[in-house]
Amino acid sequence: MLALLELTGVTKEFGAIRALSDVSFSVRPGEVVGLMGDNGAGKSTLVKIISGIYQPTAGALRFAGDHAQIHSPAEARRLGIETVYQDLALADNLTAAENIFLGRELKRQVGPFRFLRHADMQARAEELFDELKSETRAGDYVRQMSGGQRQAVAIARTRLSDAKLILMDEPTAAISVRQVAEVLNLIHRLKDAGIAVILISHRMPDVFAVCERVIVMRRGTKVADKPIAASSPEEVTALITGAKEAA
Amino acid sequence: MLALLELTGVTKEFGAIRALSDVSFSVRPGEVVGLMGDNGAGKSTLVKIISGIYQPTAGALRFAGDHAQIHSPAEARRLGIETVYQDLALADNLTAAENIFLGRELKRQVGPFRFLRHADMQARAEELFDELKSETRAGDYVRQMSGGQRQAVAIARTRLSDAKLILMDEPTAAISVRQVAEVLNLIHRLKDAGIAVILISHRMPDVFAVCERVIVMRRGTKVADKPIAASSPEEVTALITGAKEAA
Amino acid sequence: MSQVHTSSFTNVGRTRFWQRGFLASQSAYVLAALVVLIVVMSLLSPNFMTGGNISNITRNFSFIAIATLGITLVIITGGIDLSVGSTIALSATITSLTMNALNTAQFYPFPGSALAVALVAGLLAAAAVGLFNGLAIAKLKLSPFVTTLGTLSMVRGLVYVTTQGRGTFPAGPDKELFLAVTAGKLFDVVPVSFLYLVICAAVMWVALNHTAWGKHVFAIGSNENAGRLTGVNVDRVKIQVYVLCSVAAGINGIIISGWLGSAPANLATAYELTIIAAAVIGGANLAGGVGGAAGAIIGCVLIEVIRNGLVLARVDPYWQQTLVGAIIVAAVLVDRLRSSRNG
Amino acid sequence: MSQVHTSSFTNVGRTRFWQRGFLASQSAYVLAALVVLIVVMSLLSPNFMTGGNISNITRNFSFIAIATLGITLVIITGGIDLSVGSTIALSATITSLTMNALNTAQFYPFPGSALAVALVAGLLAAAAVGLFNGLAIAKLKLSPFVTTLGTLSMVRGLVYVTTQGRGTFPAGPDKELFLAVTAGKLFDVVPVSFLYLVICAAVMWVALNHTAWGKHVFAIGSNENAGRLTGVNVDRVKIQVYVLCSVAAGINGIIISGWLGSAPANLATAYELTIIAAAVIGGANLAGGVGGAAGAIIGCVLIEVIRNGLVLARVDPYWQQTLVGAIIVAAVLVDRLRSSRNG
Amino acid sequence: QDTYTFAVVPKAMNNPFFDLTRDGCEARAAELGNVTCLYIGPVEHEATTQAQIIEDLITQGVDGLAISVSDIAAATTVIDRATAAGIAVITFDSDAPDSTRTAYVGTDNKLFGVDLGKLLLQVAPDGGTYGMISGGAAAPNLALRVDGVREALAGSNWTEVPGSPTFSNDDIALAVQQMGDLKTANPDIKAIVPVGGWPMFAPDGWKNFVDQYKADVDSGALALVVADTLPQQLELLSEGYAHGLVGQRPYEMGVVSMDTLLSIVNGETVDEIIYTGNDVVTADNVAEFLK
Ligand SMILES: Nc1ncnc2c1ncn2[C@@H]1O[C@H](COP(=O)(O)OP(=O)(O)OP(=O)(O)O)[C@@H](O)[C@H]1O
Ligand SMILES: Nc1ncnc2c1ncn2[C@@H]1O[C@H](COP(=O)(O)OP(=O)(O)OP(=O)(O)O)[C@@H](O)[C@H]1O
Ligand SMILES: [Mg+2]
Ligand SMILES: [Mg+2]
Repeated sequence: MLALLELTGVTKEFGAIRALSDVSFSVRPGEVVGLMGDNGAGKSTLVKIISGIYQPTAGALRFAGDHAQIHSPAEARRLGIETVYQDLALADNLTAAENIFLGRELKRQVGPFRFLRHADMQARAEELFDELKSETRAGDYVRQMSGGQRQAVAIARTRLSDAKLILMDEPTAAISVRQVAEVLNLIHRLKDAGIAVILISHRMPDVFAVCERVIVMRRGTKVADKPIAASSPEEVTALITGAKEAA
Repeated sequence: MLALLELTGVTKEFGAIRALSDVSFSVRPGEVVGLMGDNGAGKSTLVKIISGIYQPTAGALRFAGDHAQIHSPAEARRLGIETVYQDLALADNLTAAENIFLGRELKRQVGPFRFLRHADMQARAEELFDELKSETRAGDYVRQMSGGQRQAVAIARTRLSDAKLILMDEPTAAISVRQVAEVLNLIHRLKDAGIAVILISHRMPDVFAVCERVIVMRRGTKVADKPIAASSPEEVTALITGAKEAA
Repeated sequence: MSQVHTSSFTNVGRTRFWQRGFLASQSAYVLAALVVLIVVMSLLSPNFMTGGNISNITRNFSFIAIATLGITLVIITGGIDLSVGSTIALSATITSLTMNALNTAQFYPFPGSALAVALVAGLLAAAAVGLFNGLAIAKLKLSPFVTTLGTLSMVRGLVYVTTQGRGTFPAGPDKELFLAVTAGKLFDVVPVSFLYLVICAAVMWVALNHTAWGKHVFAIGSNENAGRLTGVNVDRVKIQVYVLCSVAAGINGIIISGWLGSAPANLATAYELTIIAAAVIGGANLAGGVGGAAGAIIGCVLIEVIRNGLVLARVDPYWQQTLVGAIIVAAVLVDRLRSSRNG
Repeated sequence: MSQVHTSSFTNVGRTRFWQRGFLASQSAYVLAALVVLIVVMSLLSPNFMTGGNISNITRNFSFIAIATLGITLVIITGGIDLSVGSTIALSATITSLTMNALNTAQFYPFPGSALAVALVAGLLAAAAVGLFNGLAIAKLKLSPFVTTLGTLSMVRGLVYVTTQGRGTFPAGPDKELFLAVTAGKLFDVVPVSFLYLVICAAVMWVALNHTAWGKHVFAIGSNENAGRLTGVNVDRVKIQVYVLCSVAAGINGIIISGWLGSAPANLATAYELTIIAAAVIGGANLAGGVGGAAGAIIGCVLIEVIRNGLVLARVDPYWQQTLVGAIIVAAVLVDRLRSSRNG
Repeated sequence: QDTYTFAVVPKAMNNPFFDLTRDGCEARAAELGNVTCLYIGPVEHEATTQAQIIEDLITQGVDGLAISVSDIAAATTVIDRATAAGIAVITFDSDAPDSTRTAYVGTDNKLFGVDLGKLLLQVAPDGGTYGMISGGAAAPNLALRVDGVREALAGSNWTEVPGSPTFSNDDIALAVQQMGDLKTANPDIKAIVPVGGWPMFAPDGWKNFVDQYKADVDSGALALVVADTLPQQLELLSEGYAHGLVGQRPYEMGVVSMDTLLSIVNGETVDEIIYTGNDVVTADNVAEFLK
C-alpha cells in the first residue's frame, strides 16, 4: 500500500539548536503510529513541520503521493491533516463551541450574506463533548476552563472534518482517566475508518494499547521505528533515555 | 500530630459556576496526599485557594495552626507553601535559570547595591535539572522550550526554598517517563524530609505509588478521603466518574 | 449565543441577567456613568437639555464615531491605528480636490456625478492608507504602533504637499448636494451623520456577532496563533480590518469637511488619541479580543458630553482640559465596579 | 549571562556571535540602519558632519532620550505612558515657578540654594504624576493607555491653570547656574545633557541586567501573572516604573527649559508619540518583556538624525513629514531582516 | 553682487495665515533677484521644535532670519545665539522684544484687539454680553488681542461672559463647535468676537451656525466681529454672514521682512518697530478688498 505521509531526511535548526536531524519515516493510511521520546527530543517540532507551521531546514515531505512542502496550517488542513497541538491553540475569548468551529463555521445563506448558525454549532459541540464523556460546557468561554476541559476542546475540534491524518501531540496529558479511555477508543475508531493517526505520548501503556508501530526520537534523531509487537515498554524506555543506543 | 493545613467548608463560586462546595480536609506535616477528580472537578481551584490566588467565597483555611486566610501568593510563599501550577506560570522572556530564581534571586552585596550572581544561579539551575534528569538547558529562554522542559522548570523552582507544603498540580503531565520516575522519587524524598505534598494527577499508578491518602473530588464536592491502603484504583475511578457516589 | 447547557451539571447555577451579555460588559457600566454625567450636566446648566444642544452633541460625536467604530475593529484584533486623524484629513482633502478638479475640467455628465466621483476618490485614498497599514502589519509583520505612527506622519505630510499647506474647499455644481448629504438634517432634526452612524454600527454589530468573519476578528485578537493554526486567513482578515478602519475614518473626514465647507490641512490633528480613548472607554481592550459597536458609540458620546457640558457649565477654560482628563479616568474606574461584582 | 551549558547536549551547536546578545537584537539592526542613514545624510548635506551640527544633534536627542529611557522601562512591563509630554511641561513649569517664587521671597541662603529647591520641586511634581499613574494602573488595575491619556490631559490642564496659559521662564539669582547645568557644554564641546543621558543609560543598563529588580521588570512584561505567583511584588515594581518614567520626563523637561530659557505652557506637546516611537524603533516591544537602554538611545538618535538631516538637506518642508514617517517604517523594516535570519 | 538666503520661520506651517507671508516673501525675493526666501518652521505650534529648527538654520549658515515667535523667552534665547553667530534677525507677526533681534515687522496686536473692540462698538453700540474665541492659550500675540478687546470695551455697556475666551488650539472644527457652545451656554449673548479667523476658515460650518440665528444676525442682535481677512471671510462678510472684520497684512509682512533683512545685511539702519497696519472691513468697504 502506498504511503500516506513520507518524510525523507527532515532537519530543522533553530539557531544553534538542531531540533531534528535527518529524520525519515512513512505512515500508511489507517496506520496508528506512536511517537515517543524524551522532553526536547523534537516530537512537537516534527508535528509542526507536518502541519505546516515550520518549514524544514532540509529534507522533504510527501503527502498522499505529491506535495513536496506544506506551506501553512491552512494548507495542511485542506490536505486533510488535522492536529491537536501540545499548546492546544485555543482562542481564550471565544466559547468552546466557537473554538471548535473556528475556521469552518456552520452558516446559513440569507440573500448574499451568510450568517452563523449559533444553535446548530452549540448543539454539535455538546454532542462531541458527550461523545468524549467530557465535563465541558459548550457555551463557556475557554478562558475560564480547567486544563482538561481545554484539552477536550482541542480534541473535539479534529472530529469535524474528514481528515486523512490526525496528529495528536500529547492529547491525553491533562484529561482524566475516563476521557483517556475515550480518546483511545476514538483512535481505534479512526483507524477502522481508514484514518491514520500519529500519537505522541509519554504514557507507555496508552501507546502500547493503540499503536501498531512506535517511533522513538532521541535528541533530534530517530533511534527506533519498529512494530509494537516486536518491542516492549522496557526497550522503548531504554531507547528514550539513551540506555540503549538504537533498535 | 497537629494538622499542617486545614480547610473547613471551603466554597468558591465564579458567577453561576460553583467550582467548590463545602470542601473540608486536612493535611499533616510530611504527608503525601493525592487529589483526584474529573476535569473541571475543582482541583486546580482548590490549589489556587491554598496558594493565595483566589479567596474562598465561604469557608476558612488554617495553616500551621494559625492564619485564617492567605491573601496573596507572596504570603503563601512566605508561609512555606510552594506550588507547581498547572499552567506553569513561567515568564517566557526569561531564561530557565532566571525563572527558577524569580522572586528570590541570589545576590552579591557591593556597597549599598546588590547585584545578581548570574553564574551561581546558572550553576544551581543546572544542578537542579541534572537532579531531575531533565534535558533542559538552564540558559535557554523558556519561550523556545518544549512542553516537558517548561514543566521541568516549574518543578525545579519548588526545590529552592525550605517549604513546609508543596502543591503539585499535574506536575508530570508533560514530562517523559524517566523524569516521571524522578519526580516520584523527589516526592518520596520530600516526605522523608517532613515536607507535606498535595499531588494532583490523572495518572492512577503515580498516585498509588507515592500517596498515603487519596481525596477524590466530583463537581466541586469531596466524595472520598481515605488511605490508599483502603482503596483501589478501580474504586477511585468509579468515584471520579460518578459510578460510585461516595466512599 | 452562550446559553449554558446546564441540565447535566450539578455545580452550575443560572447565570443572572446582569451577569451576562451586554449588562456584564464594560460598555454597560460606562453607559451608567454616562447617564449620571448627563444628569449632573443638565443640573449644572439649564441649556444642556435643549433641543439645539442635543442636536449639536449628536452631530459632534457623529464626527468621530464612525472612525471609532473602525478603530474598535482594529483594537479587537489586538492592533492599533494611529493614522486615523491623518486619514480623516486625507479623504476630506482628496474629495474636495476632486470636486474642484472636475469643476475646472467641466466634467458633469449628470447631476450628482461630480460628487459621486469625488466621494469615491476620497474613500479610495483612505482605503489605500488602510491597505498600506494592513499589508505592512499582516504581511511584513511590523508593529501596528510604529507602522501607523509612520503613516500618521506620511499621510499628514501628503495632505500638506498636495495643498501646499493651505487646505481646500469643496466647490463645483454638486456643492449644495455635498453639503446636503453630509451636513443636512433629516426632518430638520436628526443630523444625517447620525443616520450614517446608526447604519454603520448596525452593520458592524451583525458582522461581529453573526458572521464567521466576526468570530475570526475576535479569534485573532485573543490568540492570533490559534487562528492561524485553525485555518483562519489571519492576514486577510487583518488587512480587511485596517482597510475598514481607514475607510471609516475617510467617511468621517468627508462628513466633517462637508459640515465645515472646508478641508483644512490640519483637520483632525491629534484626533487619533481621542478616537482611541473613546473606543477604550467604550470597552475595547487594547490587548485584543474584546470590544463592540455599542461601546464605541457610548465612548464617543461620553467624551463629547464632557466637552460640551464643561463649556455650557462655563467652567474656566484653563480648567476644562484638566477636568476632561479626570472624567475620562473616572469613567473607566466604574469598570472596576463590574470586575469586582462579577468576580 | 545566557552561556549555554552545551557539554551534555549532542544536538546543541555553538551559538555564533551574531546570533546572541546585542548583535541579535532589533537595536543592532536599527543601529546599522542608522549608520546607513548618517552616511546618506552626510552625502546630501555638507553641513551634516560639522562639529557644530553634531553637537546640535547630540543635544537635541538628549532632550527626549532620558524620557525615552523612562518610557522604555514602562514598555518593558507591558504598559504605556502617554503623559510624558505633559510631564515634561509640568516639571519645567514648576521648576521655573519655584525659581521665580524664591526670587520674589528673597530666599537665597547660599549660592545654588534656589536652584536646588526649584529642581527638587520640579522633579517631585513629575514624580507625583508618575505616582498617580502607577497607583491607578497597579492598584486600581486601570488600563495604562486610558489612565495616562487622562493624565496627559489633566497635567497639561494644570500647566495652563498655574501659568494662566502664558508659560513662565526661569529667573532669580541662580538663573545663570541653571543655564549652565542644563544647557552648558563640557570642555565647550559635549552638551551636559548628553552627559546626564550617558549616566542615566548606564544606571538603567546595570539595573535591568544585573539586579533582581530588572529581572522583575522583564518578568512582569512577559507574564505578569507568573511574576505575581512567584512572589514578585508586581504592584510595587509597576508603581516604581511609572514614577521613574515620569521623573525621567521631568529631568528632560528641566533640561529643555534650561536650554530654551523658558517653560512655555505648550512645551513638548505631542512629544509622547515621538518618544514612544523612539523606544519602539530602538527595540522595545509594546507587548512587553523586551527592551533596553541602548536601543532607546539609538531610537532617539535615529529620529533626530532624520529631522535634522532633512532640514539641512533643504528638503521641501511639506515633504519632510512624509519622509520622516517613511523612514520610521523603513527603520523597523530592517528588523524583519533579523527575524528572518535568526529564525 | 552678493546673494543672500533669508529664512522665514512661522509659528506653525499648518496655518494658512503664514502661507500669505510665504507668498509675499517669495514674490519679493523674486523681485529682488539676489535673495532666496527659505520658508520653514514647525508643522505644528510648539516652541522647542521651532527653536531646534532655528538652530539648524544657524548651522546651515543662512544670512538672515525672520521669526514669528512661538514663545517669547524661548525665542529670546535662540535669537541671541543667532545674532551671536552674526546672522541678521528680525521678528514678524509675533515679537520677542527683549531679544537682540534688530526689528519687528507686523501687527500691533494690542491695537489690533482695540480695533476689534472699536469695531464691535461701531456695529452694536448698545452693548450686552460678548464672548471671545482664542487659539492657543500660550500665544502671546493672541493674549494681547484679548487684552486689547477688553480695553476697548472697558467702560462701555459690553460685559464678557464667564468661560471666555475659549481656546480652539487652532483647530478649525473645534472653533466652529465653540461658536455653538458659546451661544448655547449663553442664550442671550449679544456678540462673539473670535480674535483669529478660525471659525470662518470653515465657511459652511460658519454658515450653519449663523443660519440658526439668522434673524438675530440680520437685525444686529447677535453681532459677529472677527479677526483676519482671508478671502473666504470676505465672501462671508459680503453675503451678510458677519458684521465686520479686522485684518492683518501677512503678505506685507513677508515683503517687508525681506526688505528689512536686506537693509540690515547691507549695513543700513532700520526702524525697530515696523507696523504693517490693520484693515478694518465692513459691509461698506468689503467690495474693494474682494477684488
Ligand atoms: N476564573 C474562572 N471563572 C469561571 N469559571 C472558572 C474559573 N476557573 C475555573 N472555573 C470553572 O471551575 C470549574 C473547576 O475548574 P478547575 O480548574 O478547578 O478544575 P480541575 O479540577 O483542575 O480540572 P482539570 O483536571 O481539567 O485541571 C470548571 O468548571 C471551570 O470551568
Ligand atoms: N522556536 C524555537 N526556537 C528555539 N528552539 C526551539 C524552538 N522550538 C523548539 N525548540 C527546541 O527544540 C528542541 C525540541 O523541542 P520539541 O518541542 O520538539 O520537543 P518535544 O519532543 O516535543 O518535547 P516535549 O516532550 O517536552 O513536548 C528543544 O530543545 C527546544 O528547546
Ligand atoms: Mg512537545
Ligand atoms: Mg486543573
